[in-house]
Parts: sequence; structure tokens; C-alpha cells
Amino acid sequence: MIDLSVDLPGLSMKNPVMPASGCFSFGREYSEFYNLNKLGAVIMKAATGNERQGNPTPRVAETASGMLNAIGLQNPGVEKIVETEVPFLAQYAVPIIANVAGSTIEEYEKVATVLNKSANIAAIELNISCPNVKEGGIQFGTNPSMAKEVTRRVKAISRFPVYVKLSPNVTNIVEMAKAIEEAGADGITMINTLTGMKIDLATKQPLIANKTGGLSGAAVQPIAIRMIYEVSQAVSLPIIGMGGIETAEDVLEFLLAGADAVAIGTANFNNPLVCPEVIADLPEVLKQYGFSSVKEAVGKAHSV
Amino acid sequence: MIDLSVDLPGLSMKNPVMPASGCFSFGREYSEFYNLNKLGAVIMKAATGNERQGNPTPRVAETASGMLNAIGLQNPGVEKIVETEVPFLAQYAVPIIANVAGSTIEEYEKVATVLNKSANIAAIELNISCPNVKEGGIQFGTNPSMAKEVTRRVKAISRFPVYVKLSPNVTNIVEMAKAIEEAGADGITMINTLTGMKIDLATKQPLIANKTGGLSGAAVQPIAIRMIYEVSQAVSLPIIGMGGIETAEDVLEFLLAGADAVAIGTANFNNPLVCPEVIADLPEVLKQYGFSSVKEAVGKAHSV
Amino acid sequence: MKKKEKLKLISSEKLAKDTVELVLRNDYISRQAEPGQFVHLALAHHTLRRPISIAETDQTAGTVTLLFKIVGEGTRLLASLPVGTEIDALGPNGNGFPISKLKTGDSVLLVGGGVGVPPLYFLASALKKQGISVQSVLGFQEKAAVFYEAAFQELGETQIVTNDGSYGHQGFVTDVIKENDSTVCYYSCGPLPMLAAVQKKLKHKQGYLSFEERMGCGIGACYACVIPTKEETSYKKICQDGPVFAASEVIL
Amino acid sequence: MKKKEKLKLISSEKLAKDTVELVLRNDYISRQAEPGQFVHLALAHHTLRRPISIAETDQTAGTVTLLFKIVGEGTRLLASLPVGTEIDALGPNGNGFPISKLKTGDSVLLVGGGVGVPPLYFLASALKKQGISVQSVLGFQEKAAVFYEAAFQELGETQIVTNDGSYGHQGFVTDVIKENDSTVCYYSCGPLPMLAAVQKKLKHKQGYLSFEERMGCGIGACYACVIPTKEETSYKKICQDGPVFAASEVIL
Ligand SMILES: Cc1cc2nc3c(=O)[nH]c(=O)nc-3n(C[C@H](O)[C@H](O)[C@H](O)COP(=O)(O)OP(=O)(O)OC[C@H]3O[C@@H](n4cnc5c(N)ncnc54)[C@H](O)[C@@H]3O)c2cc1C
Ligand SMILES: Cc1cc2nc3c(=O)[nH]c(=O)nc-3n(C[C@H](O)[C@H](O)[C@H](O)COP(=O)(O)OP(=O)(O)OC[C@H]3O[C@@H](n4cnc5c(N)ncnc54)[C@H](O)[C@@H]3O)c2cc1C
Ligand SMILES: Cc1cc2nc3c(=O)[nH]c(=O)nc-3n(C[C@H](O)[C@H](O)[C@H](O)COP(=O)(O)O)c2cc1C
Ligand SMILES: Cc1cc2nc3c(=O)[nH]c(=O)nc-3n(C[C@H](O)[C@H](O)[C@H](O)COP(=O)(O)O)c2cc1C
Ligand code: FES
Ligand code: FES
Repeated sequence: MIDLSVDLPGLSMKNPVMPASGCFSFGREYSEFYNLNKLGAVIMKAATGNERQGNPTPRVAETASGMLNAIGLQNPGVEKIVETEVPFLAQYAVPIIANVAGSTIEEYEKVATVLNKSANIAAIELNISCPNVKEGGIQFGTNPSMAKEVTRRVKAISRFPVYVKLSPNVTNIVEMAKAIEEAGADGITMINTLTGMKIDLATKQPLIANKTGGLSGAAVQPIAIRMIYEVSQAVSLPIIGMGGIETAEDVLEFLLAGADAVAIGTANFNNPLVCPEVIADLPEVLKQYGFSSVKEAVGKAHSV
Repeated sequence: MIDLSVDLPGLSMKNPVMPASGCFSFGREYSEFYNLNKLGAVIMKAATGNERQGNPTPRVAETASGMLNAIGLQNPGVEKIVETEVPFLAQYAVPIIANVAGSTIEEYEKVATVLNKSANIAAIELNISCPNVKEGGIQFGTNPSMAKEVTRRVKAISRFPVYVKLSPNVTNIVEMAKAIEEAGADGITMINTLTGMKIDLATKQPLIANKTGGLSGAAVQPIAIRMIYEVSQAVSLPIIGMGGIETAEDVLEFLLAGADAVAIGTANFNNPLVCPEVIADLPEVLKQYGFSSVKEAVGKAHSV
Repeated sequence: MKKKEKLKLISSEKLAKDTVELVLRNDYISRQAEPGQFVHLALAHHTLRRPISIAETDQTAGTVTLLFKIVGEGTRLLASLPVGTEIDALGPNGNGFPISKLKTGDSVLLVGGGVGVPPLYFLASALKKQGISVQSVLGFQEKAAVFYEAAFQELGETQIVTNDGSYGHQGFVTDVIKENDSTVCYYSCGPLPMLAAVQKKLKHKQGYLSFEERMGCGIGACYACVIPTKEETSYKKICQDGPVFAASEVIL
Repeated sequence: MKKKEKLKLISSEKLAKDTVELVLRNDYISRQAEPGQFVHLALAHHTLRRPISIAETDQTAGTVTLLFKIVGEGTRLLASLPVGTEIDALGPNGNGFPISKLKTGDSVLLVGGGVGVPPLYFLASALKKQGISVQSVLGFQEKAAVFYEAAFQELGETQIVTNDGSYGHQGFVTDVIKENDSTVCYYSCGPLPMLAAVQKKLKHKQGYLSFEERMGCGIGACYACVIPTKEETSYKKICQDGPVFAASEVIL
């Protein structure tokens, strides 16, 4: 009997697999394909202080073994999410992680404050891959001191464990991880998308209306694995790994690299059943490679 | 009649396509597949001060729409390259670009000095994606001041135009480009590989002996396009673009993004004839999208 | 519960220039499909699915007909699949053309452009079954691109328009349709500029437009495929709230 | 000039557990190939080619035989290709087993392990044609993995060894081969640990070993596939200088 359970700050999960933020909305659509109770956890779409319309279209483009997206954080605002979306997900026996975004530290604080009112949230994921309008649009996630500050301030307010989502668009991912660890983060989720672009030969302009978009999918998996391998050996925080996962074998590779749990994003679009299918396959794959539990496999690739 | 010619510092080329460094050795092998005179230019494998053995094997791994490599700059040393390899390539009417690597600024200087003796080199490409042993192994290419310094020092010695090859593993690619422009670089080549890792489930260890390797191939093209789009609008240096090119359509996308010429690396392995085939297809593709020359297409994606 | 279905390819035929018709077998989708809905097709080695409207169904044979234009890698691959291939599909997705309010004897106008024509054919045959008469105006780039003319003629008065005049009327569909005629409402599907022109020309008539946008999930979860609307909740999702919207509700 | 060739798949047969034999048609490669050389095969949607040794050629039929084990995505795909498929191949690549120095009447030893056996079969038949007698020791994991036994028996005395003893001798090939016998030299191909053990056991005998390494280009241009040698120029390329090296020259 293979033990898939994982216990992380605020998250006691029956298995290590959850949908990634922004690829699962608030679960309603996928709940029509399978019983969400099968999931280890759910990460909701980003919540901002007020409603956001997001970017003009096209918002997505296909690339080799991946895709670009620039949705622009479209969401009804944190109040509405707490009122109408969290209760829907709360019907399921699955920990709910709220993805928190903002364009100022104050907005992050506001979102965290509103989320505190909800009885049904297990943890929050700080999406720091957002431009800081007060700092000339530099992303919180690409500047250690800004990342540290926003983490510290949200941590001071939130009654939930805080996972910080790292951006891969940095020279030194370990420096970022250490910064948010010092700021008191309870965990790390990684990686967010890599900034990319596709040009439409017909129009001769960037295909995505926002010009640049975030690259995700199988194409980025080697970068995610490398960063998780480095970060997991440099900090003591638990890691929820993501970036290109499509199969149970991919999940095992993330575990070996040092992830304690995983999230699946892009793969949901091609296969709405990918999460339950990967969860179903995982015990056999763990067994095949000589593991009797998920915990056993975590970090096994680290040099001894 | 479509004009494919391109004129860049030190490089007057009949077409914009050249093999990328390290993917073409010194041309002997590919010269058995086609007449190298068809190429716009050739970039040689990295040259270091003395012979280098490179890394243990495995040195390559396949990834989704890409590959990882950690060859480790194996080469016979710059003296030998000038004596035995440059003369071979000099038989062809194609500009030769020498890729210069080192682990100290002094080594870069030494390589540049030796190359000055060669009558047949058209330009050098500074591979700054190397760890600086004197600076605790930080890559020259990920630190603006170190990149600036090595560029300035080599520029002071070399009698050839100096193209600096940018690493994509940075938070701010524009800052790097501006740094080497200030240091007097004559041009930019981009992008080098992204640092990645693949773990072998069977051994539970990184598949590449060096643990990490450089990610290349179609998977990275959106990142290359985005960086070239940004850099070409921020500096006035010519750009030789690369990263995942496999077809003439890909070449056009790089030109539209702001590249003046292009290099093809990984694609040579699957198709040894990819360079001449892309060169042969390019006129038709340019015509199809309304261009009568390569120069006309350069930077057309930039917002007007 | 929604399901991932397998569509078994029964026939693949080139109907016009770069235009291919596929007939596929799947009882469930054949029974469920309503005019205006689409299937979201998975293709080997492609990250994203391809949305294609349902052009016709034959519930007794349990088949679904798709008609598409080859415009890129995915449609080229679709066109090359051998008979017998099983295509992984989601669907029927989205909301179709609202027709419940129509009464027997009513007459409606269908305005189609290019590959916007197929879903209107499915609609026309459904309306015909309900005793509603249809007038169709179908626009194509050129003679070589024209398809389904005879099929539409059988269902009602049909006018063909080609941009280059190589067949039927020369010009755009909006040159042929009239502000005021006997029709109670209109249904339109085609390229965005055409939909905008139709919406403008027929602003006094109730109408419904079917839209296209690049999609991720195709089921409402990723917010890739939005379109601005007049309600203050503004953006709606084409894959879930659409692809058909009331002409009065959307901003083009 | 070297060329990219198309190998037309004529037959595909499972010979043993996860072990597949392909017969492919290509006059050029069939004529050029020498025992020990390999072809470098392109597979759809894979960045890198797959190197596979040539197991036999039939110059009159213009065919090449490959025999491989299914160990991952690429070999699984290769095993699934329908007869008639044209496979894009580079080759014959590398240098084969040196046999020019052998004299009629000489006797040589062949030591093969698993999928290292196929190239030795090509070698054995070539030697036989030259009137050189071969003694073969072939190692496999288990009975279910054994292949080509009869074919080798026809060419000379052949002993089979299985690690689990489920067939032939139990143990490793090195338990069966002798330091001193009548053979003038040996040729070996198989997993690295086996090659190392053979090299050690037969250190007083001249021998040639065929190696495997992960490859990029397969033609000598990328330096992916190197092996340390005793010369001070040290690393050599398996794809270009090898895959066969004198046992005395390489460091294992
Ligand atoms: C609801 C809906 C119904 C459709 N019905 C039909 C139909 O019945 N017949 C038909 O010929 N076409 C139809 N289309 C358009 C069709 O989806 C595209 O032509 C097709 O996806 C192009 O794929 P490709 O790989 O050949 O092109 P590529 O340009 O290579 O595709 C690259 C990416 O862009 C997307 N894309 C490109 N063009 C479009 C487009 N116009 N709309 C949406 N996504 C696009 C593709 O899905 C893919 O993700 C419909 C689109 C939508 C949204
Ligand atoms: C010169 C040479 C001759 C060979 N001859 C044979 C033969 O006759 N029969 C046979 O069964 N096998 C042979 N091999 C091994 C064969 O190339 C691999 O088993 C095959 O490439 C595995 O591909 P895959 O996609 O199934 O496995 P994966 O593990 O999915 O392949 C991933 C990547 O690793 C490479 N790779 C994995 N294992 C090996 C390996 N052992 N050697 C080289 N590359 C590897 C693949 O080429 C691919 O690039 C030979 C290898 C070499 C170098
Ligand atoms: C369409 C789309 C929307 C996304 N939206 C968000 C978001 O709102 N917040 C966030 O933190 N990450 C978002 N992401 C990033 C994913 O959560 C995930 O980090 C990334 O896509 C890598 O995982 P994958 O390769 O499995 O998709 C989004 C990704 C996609 C593809
Ligand atoms: C096997 C291999 C070896 C390489 N060696 C070098 C090198 O020696 N010097 C260098 O500057 N870049 C080297 N590169 C990087 C390429 O020149 C190129 O920048 C990169 O691969 C992106 O282009 P591509 O996607 O077309 O391969 C190497 C790449 C590969 C795949
Ligand atoms: S495609 Fe995902 S919401 Fe419409
Ligand atoms: S595989 Fe490229 S040198 Fe051998």
C-alpha cells in the first residue's frame, strides 16, 4: 500500500497533486468532469483588491511543447471570491489555497485582510510575479528586497500559512528563496511562467495583445526542475513544484528534485482529467521506482 | 529577386544564416554534407587559452522540444584552433567568427591575443556564459559589471569586431545589453542556453554528469524572441539572434523581433542540412510575407 | 458529468479550396449537439486543443459533421488524418443559437462568411424542421472557396456573395442584406469585420452573432477567450457564455 | 558527400522480450555498412536522433537489419512504426570492427551482452565469409531475452549465458570465457560493466570493444559522446572515432 499523503503548513493532503492557479478558475468547470474530492488541494485563480478586467485578446498562443498566456489577472475581486467562489469549493473535503495578487503592497495587504474573514481557506499563495506600480512596474518577484517586504507585510496580517510563488525570470533563484524565507514565508510554490513572446508572421506584430506572455508547459520543465533542485537544498521551506507536469512520472521527477507536492496547470487544458489520472497512476509509478510513499521520494536526487 | 545579403561589423554575408557555436564544431563534419560556401557565416566552437577536456558524460539529454547539454567547452586550445581549424574553414568564402571563452579575464585576453595572429578571422563572439573562477564562479554573463569589464578588456586587445553573446539566465537582459554596449561591443549574439536539469528516474540522479545543462531548441524560442524584441529596441548594436530556429519561418520571426541575422544550433543535430535548407527556403518565405529583402524585415514587429 | 469523447473519423473530403469536411461518429455528441456549439479537439504533440463548430449531425447514424479551413499546423494535421482515426474531443461546448422564441411560420435571416457558414447550415436544418423559413446570404472570398450552396438552397432562398465577384454577387454580404425585410431576426457567423458590419447594418433588427477567439481550456476555466459586453460584469467567455451572443449585448 | 537517407520499413518483428527486429530497405547503406557501424535515426517530434547498430545487411536485397530493445519513448515509437514507413537516417556512421589484419584460418572470440549482440552477428557473418572461424559467448538477462542463438550456432561454436540461469550457463559471460584459448583476438559489445569485466579478464589478448553513449549530432560535431583514452589527446568521440575502440586504448 503506497502512502500518497503529504502534510505541509496548513495543508493536510491525501495526495500531492493540485491544480495550479489560473488554470482551474475556481473549480466549477472541472467539477463537471470529476469529483474534486480526488484532489490533494486546490489553488484558486488570482484574487486582487477589486475586480479586474484583465488584458485584451488574444490572451494565449501555442508554442513548441508549451503556451504563452497574458490573461492579466481577470477576476471578480477578493470580496466576491470569498462570497461566491470559496463556498462552492468548500463543499469538497480539499484544502483551498487562495492565490493573492496586487500592484501595490497595500493591495496585497487588503486581499490578505479580506481572506482572513473566510472560514474555509487553508493557506494563501502570494503571486509576486506582478508589476509594482509604485516602483515603476518592477516585478515584486524579481527583486529580493521587494519580495521580502511584501512577504513580511502579508505574513504580519494573514492568519493563514503563506506560500510565496517564485518567478523563474531571475538571475539567482536561491537569493529570492532566501529573501522570502527570512521574511517568514511558510512555504514556496515554484515556478511561475517565463516571460516570452511569439510574433504573428501575418500581422508582423506580437501575437498576444499584451505583447509578452508567460511561457508554461512541458517546454519549461527542465528549468523548473533545476530551480527546485537548487532552492530545496538552500532553504528549509517546503516546496510545491510545478512547470510542465503531465504525467505521474513527471510528478516523481519533481519529488526527486526536492518538491514536497506538485501543481498542474497547462496540462488541464489539453486533458481536463489530467489531475485525477495522474493521482491514479502515481502509486504504480512510485512502486515501480522502489518507493512506498511520496515523502520517501522527496529530494532523493540531492547529492549525498 | 529577394536580397538576402546582410552587412554587419566585420561580416559581409550573402545571407543571414550561420551555424551556432558548439553545434558545428569547426565545420569539417558538416562539410561532408554540403558545400559550406552556402552559409552566411560560420561560428566556431568555443576556444579557451589551453586545451580543455570538458565534462564527464552523459553530456546531453533530450527534453520536450529541446535538449540539455553540458559539454564543458572541450576544445584543443586557441593556438591549435588557429593552426589547424581556421585554415580548413578559410578555404570557404564565408566569414569566420571565433567563439572566445575563459574562466578569468586574463584567459579571455590571451585567447583574443592569439586570435589576432590569424589572418582569416572576421569577428569574435565573446561567450560570457562562463563561471569566473576569481569571482567565486559567478558567470560573467549574469553580472553587468563583470560583463562590462571583460568586454572592455577584450575590445582593447582584439583587432576584430567583438560580438558579445548574452546569457538568458538574467533578471534584466536589457541591463546586460546596455552594459556591454557601453563597454564598446560591436554587436550582440543572443541567446545562449537556459540552465536546466533532467533527473533520471532509474538512477534518481541528474541525468547529465554535470548535473545542470543548458536548455536549447524550439522550447526556448519564445524566450529568445522576447529578449531580442526588448534588447533591439534598447540598444543600437546589431543582433545575431538564435534559440530554437528550425525553419525559414522561424528566421523571419527573429528578423521581425529585431535580429539582423540568425544562428542555428540544436537543429543541426536532427537535420545536418538544416542551414542550407533554411537558406534555400528563405526567399520564398520573405516574398510570401511581402518583403523583398532581409534588411526590410528587421525589427518590423516593433511598435510604431 | 462532462466527458472526454472519442470521435471516430468516418470520412474526410475536400469540399473547396483548403476546405475540408469531416464526418465523425459519436452517439453522445451527435445527440447532445445544438446549432452554434463546438467541439474542442486534441491533436498529437499540440499543447492546445482546436475548437471547431458542429456543421451538422445525423442522430440516427450517430454522426457529427465538421467543416474547416486549413489555416495552420493543427488544421493541416486534422485534414491529413486517415479514416478510422479516433480524435479526442470535448463537447458539445458553449451555447448555441437561441431559437426557442421563434414561432412556426416565422422567417429568419442567416448571414455567413467563409468558415462561419458551417454552423449556420446546422441551424438552418434545425429551423426547417421547426417550420421556420430561412433566407441565407453566404459570403466567400472567391468562387473556389464556395461550399454548401446547394444544401442551403434546399433549405430556403440563398444568395452567394464573393469578394472578387468570381461567383454570385460581387462584394460583401452587407451589400446584399437589407435593413428591412420580412425576417423577424438574424443569425450571423463569420470573420469579426463581417460581424461588425452586419451588426451595424442590422442594428434595428434582433440578431445573434457567433464569435471566434483563441482558446485555452475551451470550457470556461482559463479566461483566454473573452469578449467585452455592455453589462457591467463586462467581459464574457466565448467558450462558455458564447460562442453565440445577442448582437445588442456585445461591443465590437 | 554524406547524405540523409530514407530507410523504408519492410518488416518489424518481436524476437524476444521487448526486443524488436526491423528490416529496412536502402541500397546505399546496405552496400556501405561495415560490422560495428550504426545508423542515426530521426523520430517525429524528438529533438535528438537515436543511434542503432547495424545487425545485418543483405546487399542483393538492398536491406539493413536493426535489432533493438524497447527502453524508452523513442524505441517504443520505433517498434510501433507500420511497415512501409520511411525512416530518416544518417549512416552508416562511425568505424566498425577492424578485421583486415586477420588471416584465413584464424579463430576469433566474440563476446556479446544483450543488445550488444546484434552488431556481433553482422561481424560473425562477415568473418565467416573470409574463412575466419568464430567462437561466440552471448550473455542475456534471462531466457525470455535470448535471441539469434540458432543464427550464431550456424556460424560457429556458441555458448549462451543468462544471469538468472534460466537458460544456458548461469552467471556472466566472464564466467565462461577463458584467458587463454586458441583465438587470436576478441570483439565485444554490450553494457559498460560487461565490457570492463571482459577487458580486465582478457587483458593479455588483443581485443576490440564497442561502446554506447548519449549522442547529439552522431557525426562528430558536438562532442557529446566522448570516451577517455590513453593518448594525451585523451577524449575520443564514440560516434566518429568509435563506436569500436581497441581494448588497450580506452580507460573504463
Ligand atoms: C468557437 C469556435 C468555432 C470555430 N469553428 C470553426 C469551424 O467550424 N471551421 C473552421 O475552419 N474554423 C473554426 N474555428 C477556427 C479554428 O479554431 C482555427 O482555424 C483553428 O484553431 C486554427 O488552428 P491551426 O493550428 O490550423 O492554426 P494555427 O494558427 O497554427 O493555430 C495556433 C493556435 O491558434 C489558435 N487559433 C488560430 N486561429 C484561430 C481562430 N480563428 N479561432 C480560434 N483559435 C485560433 C489555434 O487553436 C491554436 O491554438 C472556430 C473557432 C472558434 C473559437
Ligand atoms: C553506437 C550505438 C549503437 C547502439 N546500438 C543499439 C542497438 O543495436 N540496439 C539497441 O537496442 N540499442 C542500441 N543502442 C542504444 C540505443 O541508442 C538506445 O537504447 C536508444 O537511443 C534509447 O532511446 P529511447 O528514446 O527509447 O530511450 P530514452 O531513454 O527515452 O532516450 C532519451 C535520450 O537518451 C538517449 N539514450 C538513452 N539510452 C541510450 C543508450 N544506451 N545509448 C545512447 N543513447 C541513449 C536517446 O538516444 C535519447 O536521446 C546503441 C547506442 C549507441 C550509442
Ligand atoms: C492560462 C494561465 C493562467 C495563469 N494564471 C495564473 C495566476 O492567476 N496566478 C499565478 O500565480 N499563476 C498563474 N499561472 C501560472 C501557473 O499557475 C503555473 O505556475 C505555470 O503555468 C507553470 O505550470 P504549468 O507548466 O503546469 O502550467 C497561469 C498559467 C496559465 C497557463
Ligand atoms: C551541444 C551544444 C554545445 C554548445 N556549445 C556552445 C559553445 O561552445 N559556445 C557558445 O557560445 N554556445 C554554445 N552553445 C549554445 C548555442 O550556440 C546556442 O546559443 C543555443 O544552443 C541556442 O540556439 P539553438 O536553440 O538553435 O541551439 C551550445 C549549444 C549546444 C546545444
Ligand atoms: S478558453 Fe478557457 S475560458 Fe474560454
Ligand atoms: S554525438 Fe556529437 S560528437 Fe558524437
